[in-house]
Amino acid sequence: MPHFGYTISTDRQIDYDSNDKRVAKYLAEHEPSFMICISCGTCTATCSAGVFTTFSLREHIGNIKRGEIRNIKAEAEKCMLCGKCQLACPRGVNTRNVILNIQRAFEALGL
Amino acid sequence: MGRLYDFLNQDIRFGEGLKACINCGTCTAICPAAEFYNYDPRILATTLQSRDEEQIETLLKSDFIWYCGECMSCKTRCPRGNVPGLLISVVRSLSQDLGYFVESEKGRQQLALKRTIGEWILNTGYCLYPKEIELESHPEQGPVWGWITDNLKEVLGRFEAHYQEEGPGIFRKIPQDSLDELKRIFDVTGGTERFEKLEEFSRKKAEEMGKEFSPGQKSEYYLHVYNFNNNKHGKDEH
Amino acid sequence: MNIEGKKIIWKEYQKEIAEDNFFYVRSCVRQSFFPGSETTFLKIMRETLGKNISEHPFHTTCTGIGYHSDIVPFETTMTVVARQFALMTESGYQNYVPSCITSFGLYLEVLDTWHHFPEMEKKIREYLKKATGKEFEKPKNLVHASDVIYKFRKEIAEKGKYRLINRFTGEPIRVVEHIGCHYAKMFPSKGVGGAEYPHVLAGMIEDWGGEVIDYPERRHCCGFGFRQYIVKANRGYSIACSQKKFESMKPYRPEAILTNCPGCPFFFDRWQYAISEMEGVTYGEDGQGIPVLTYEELAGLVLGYDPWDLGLQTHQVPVEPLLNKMGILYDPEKKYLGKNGEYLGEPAIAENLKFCH
Amino acid sequence: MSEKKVVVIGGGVAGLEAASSIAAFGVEVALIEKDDHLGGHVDQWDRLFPSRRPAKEITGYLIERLNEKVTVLTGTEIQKIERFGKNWKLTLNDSQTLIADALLLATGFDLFEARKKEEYGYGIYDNVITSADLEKKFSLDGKIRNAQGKVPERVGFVHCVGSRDEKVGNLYCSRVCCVTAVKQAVEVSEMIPGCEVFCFYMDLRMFGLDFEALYKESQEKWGVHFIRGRLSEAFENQDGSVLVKVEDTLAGRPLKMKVDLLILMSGMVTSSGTKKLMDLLQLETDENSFLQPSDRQLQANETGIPGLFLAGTCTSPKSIDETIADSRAAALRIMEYMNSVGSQQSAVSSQLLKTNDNK
Repeated sequence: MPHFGYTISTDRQIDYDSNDKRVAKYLAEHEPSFMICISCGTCTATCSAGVFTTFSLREHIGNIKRGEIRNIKAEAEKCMLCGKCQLACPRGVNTRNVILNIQRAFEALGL
Repeated sequence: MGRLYDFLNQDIRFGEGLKACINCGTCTAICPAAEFYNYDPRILATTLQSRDEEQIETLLKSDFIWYCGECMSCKTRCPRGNVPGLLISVVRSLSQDLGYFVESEKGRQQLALKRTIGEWILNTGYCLYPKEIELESHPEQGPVWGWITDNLKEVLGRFEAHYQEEGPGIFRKIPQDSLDELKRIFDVTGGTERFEKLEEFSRKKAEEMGKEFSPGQKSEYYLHVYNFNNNKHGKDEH
Repeated sequence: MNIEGKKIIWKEYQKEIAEDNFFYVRSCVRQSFFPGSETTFLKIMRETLGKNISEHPFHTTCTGIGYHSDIVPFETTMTVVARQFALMTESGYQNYVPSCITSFGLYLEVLDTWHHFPEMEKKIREYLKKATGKEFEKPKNLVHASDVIYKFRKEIAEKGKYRLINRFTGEPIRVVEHIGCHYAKMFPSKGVGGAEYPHVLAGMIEDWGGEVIDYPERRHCCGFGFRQYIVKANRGYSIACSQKKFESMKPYRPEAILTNCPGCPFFFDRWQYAISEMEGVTYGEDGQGIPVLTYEELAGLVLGYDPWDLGLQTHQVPVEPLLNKMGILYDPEKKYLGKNGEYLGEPAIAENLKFCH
Repeated sequence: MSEKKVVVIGGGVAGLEAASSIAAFGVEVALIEKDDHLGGHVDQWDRLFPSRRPAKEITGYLIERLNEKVTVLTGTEIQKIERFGKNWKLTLNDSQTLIADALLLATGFDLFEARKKEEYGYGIYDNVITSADLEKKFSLDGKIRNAQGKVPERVGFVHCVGSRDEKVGNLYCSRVCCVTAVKQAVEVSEMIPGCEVFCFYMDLRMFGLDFEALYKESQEKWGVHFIRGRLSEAFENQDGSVLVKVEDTLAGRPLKMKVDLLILMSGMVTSSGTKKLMDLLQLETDENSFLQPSDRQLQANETGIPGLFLAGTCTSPKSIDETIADSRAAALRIMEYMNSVGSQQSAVSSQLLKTNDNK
């Protein structure tokens, strides 16, 4: 076989059909306010951890809903559970409990 | 209003390509480059629309602007009549004029394009020439291509080609007068200047990178820009 | 899928295609990789359809690949295009027919630019005059060569010897079509059938007896992307795009791929080989590839031309399975002969892409 | 006063409300409708946002309110409109003529022809339908099946089809589609337990008082998903399901998914009836092809032509409550107009409206 000097690129599309939506399902059951997020970004704007790290609750909630959970477990650990986001959220999402349940979901699902 | 934005705006294609972007993502959803590269034509439009000099300068020096394949699928679909594919052409032109292209891996490849397509245009009158497409640099061409190039005149001859001969037909020799006309067109319209800039900025960059630089397709710098991929352009790397 | 819905759209996107007297312009990629196609086009035009079509020995590239690789400035490209128009004008023609889709799209873009910015047209006229002393008229009719074959597809069918019918089963042969991106994506009204459901190739397949297969990634680019193929470091992108299309069309079991763009048939042909080498995956029947044809090659087959005069031996993916199904008689002994009938030896057979006579 | 006549053209919500409001002043009204039934688009709808009350409650109420002063002419088209002194003379399709002191255009909207968004494949792909098609399924038996007879497991709603889109020449927002999509998403979720429902939107325009609450309910109670991105294209899979491509703009990545049914939220465009009257009366349109009132804030029902008034969605997309308010305002303006010209009636204005007794 000849050596081609390059490899076939991998698709970076979100493939919703084949993604793992179990964490999203777990969260919808255990902290239903997870579902009422409107992705406004208020949480991320006020986030203490986000100032120093890549943590963005808005992004992570969206990614979990799409089944893009590759980095989520490590990301959730960056949250300091200070609760500022919960005060700021216009929809009253129980953000602290969302984070705690992300961690529990990964444990419960053995991911 | 900032300097880079003004430069971009001088290109008549800029106004054609950017009316007002609403960040709907239609372009990105259909973009072949966005599927495989960390590329997003929506972000391109929105960055240019910001008129933020710092952001635009970063953009002009980035790999980001070199991912697009100019298929123009975005033009068909944008609900605001924007054309990110056309904007790419404008920002690439400016990046080359200012020498920013050498600051990114994908940008540095412009030298390879100039040394292949660009020189073939002026030397042969065509963008491609079969004897230049070697199996070593094009392994995907496969054994049949090897057979063709080994027997080029005989194979092409079957199709009424006038390979390197006068008169009409496939791969005829284009008269020197015509090639001279092409060269003069390049001279008066900025084509030659573009080529010179690509060479000059690349030479400086090669020096900076400590890579040997000489004409043709064999120098260390040329082979580097033609072959090197840091594999940080797509899904698994970011 | 409701074909009637497509027919409504096809009716809305018809364009004027000249009847006769064409000025023909060659393609850099096609003459390199499908040299028989352009020859066949001229032969069909002159011998089968009795048309007057002229080729000027002084014409050159339009610089399209250079322009879309962004090494050639727009004004340079426009002036080279203007020179091509000048050759047409000098020859007394008005109907301009490029062989290349990138050129076709570029000519449309240049004319559109001049339409919106008349001062730019004036500037380009001055540049051309200064560089070459030439002047030009804009084409009265600008169409792609596949448009011309589309226009005369029924005549070709009438004069044809073969049809896209499987002679073993009597069933229509299943063909997927792939349209070059720059054919209609930039200017949908300039493509037969528009940008979303182009009819230019589908119409040929239908009228020549085959069945058009539509599949989810039909509209996706082949992945050429100019710099994305030309520079070796980028080819992983280029091949991935074609692979996406192969994977999408595979369940529909296509028996041929028909194209009208220079790059696309080349990539579909070569990437099938490269994927078979890299991953051991093939997309045709029984480990074979899917034969990839240009519209001239298919027209030539329908008209009963010798497959080796059409250049089908220059394909990496063997086309014999299709020839056999269509019942086309061919001499395998003549496949690898040179122009004077001398035997040129045979290329090595690809390891994973099954070959069949 | 009682000899004054008004002709209202259009028997949808706007025309019905205006006719009854004018008739309540004791003025004779002829209500002309080209179709053979009253109620317009709303009468074809199953339930209305945000309360999900039956649409027939609205049209039924409005029709009931028409009193004996209103003569209803359904199945009637207008051939010609002429000035007749200060009045209007209308020639109808059965050659009869009407004389009116004032004319109100309430010619409504047409739904955007979804097939014009070619990349979504309406009319080509079996499982791509419009919001109006879905509403008909609701009205029929409430059993939602796709073209293959399958109960959908995943349904997508595409917002802004034919709205906010220069490609189809419509620059404006059609106002009602966002909340209609959310309403229909809730209904689908209710009818098909376990069905995943997605809304693909650019901006969610939940402007009405209770709309945000409905949006929240759709997320909280029904788990409806919202993806911020305009659908780029749809394609039919071998099994008839629809592959959609969109950018999840909040994630900054392209996304693809399969849906069993794709619903296109067709927006509002100027109706063919309005266009016909534009021709007959040589009226001006705005850049969006809607009828142009004298002033969109201060004279939203006036045209600058004495005795010619506008109401409802012929001037811009409107919800039902906005349409009703607009029609009442138009009725008031018409009454003011007729009072102001009351003392100097032309000879013909006292002629009775000629009506067809059989109708």
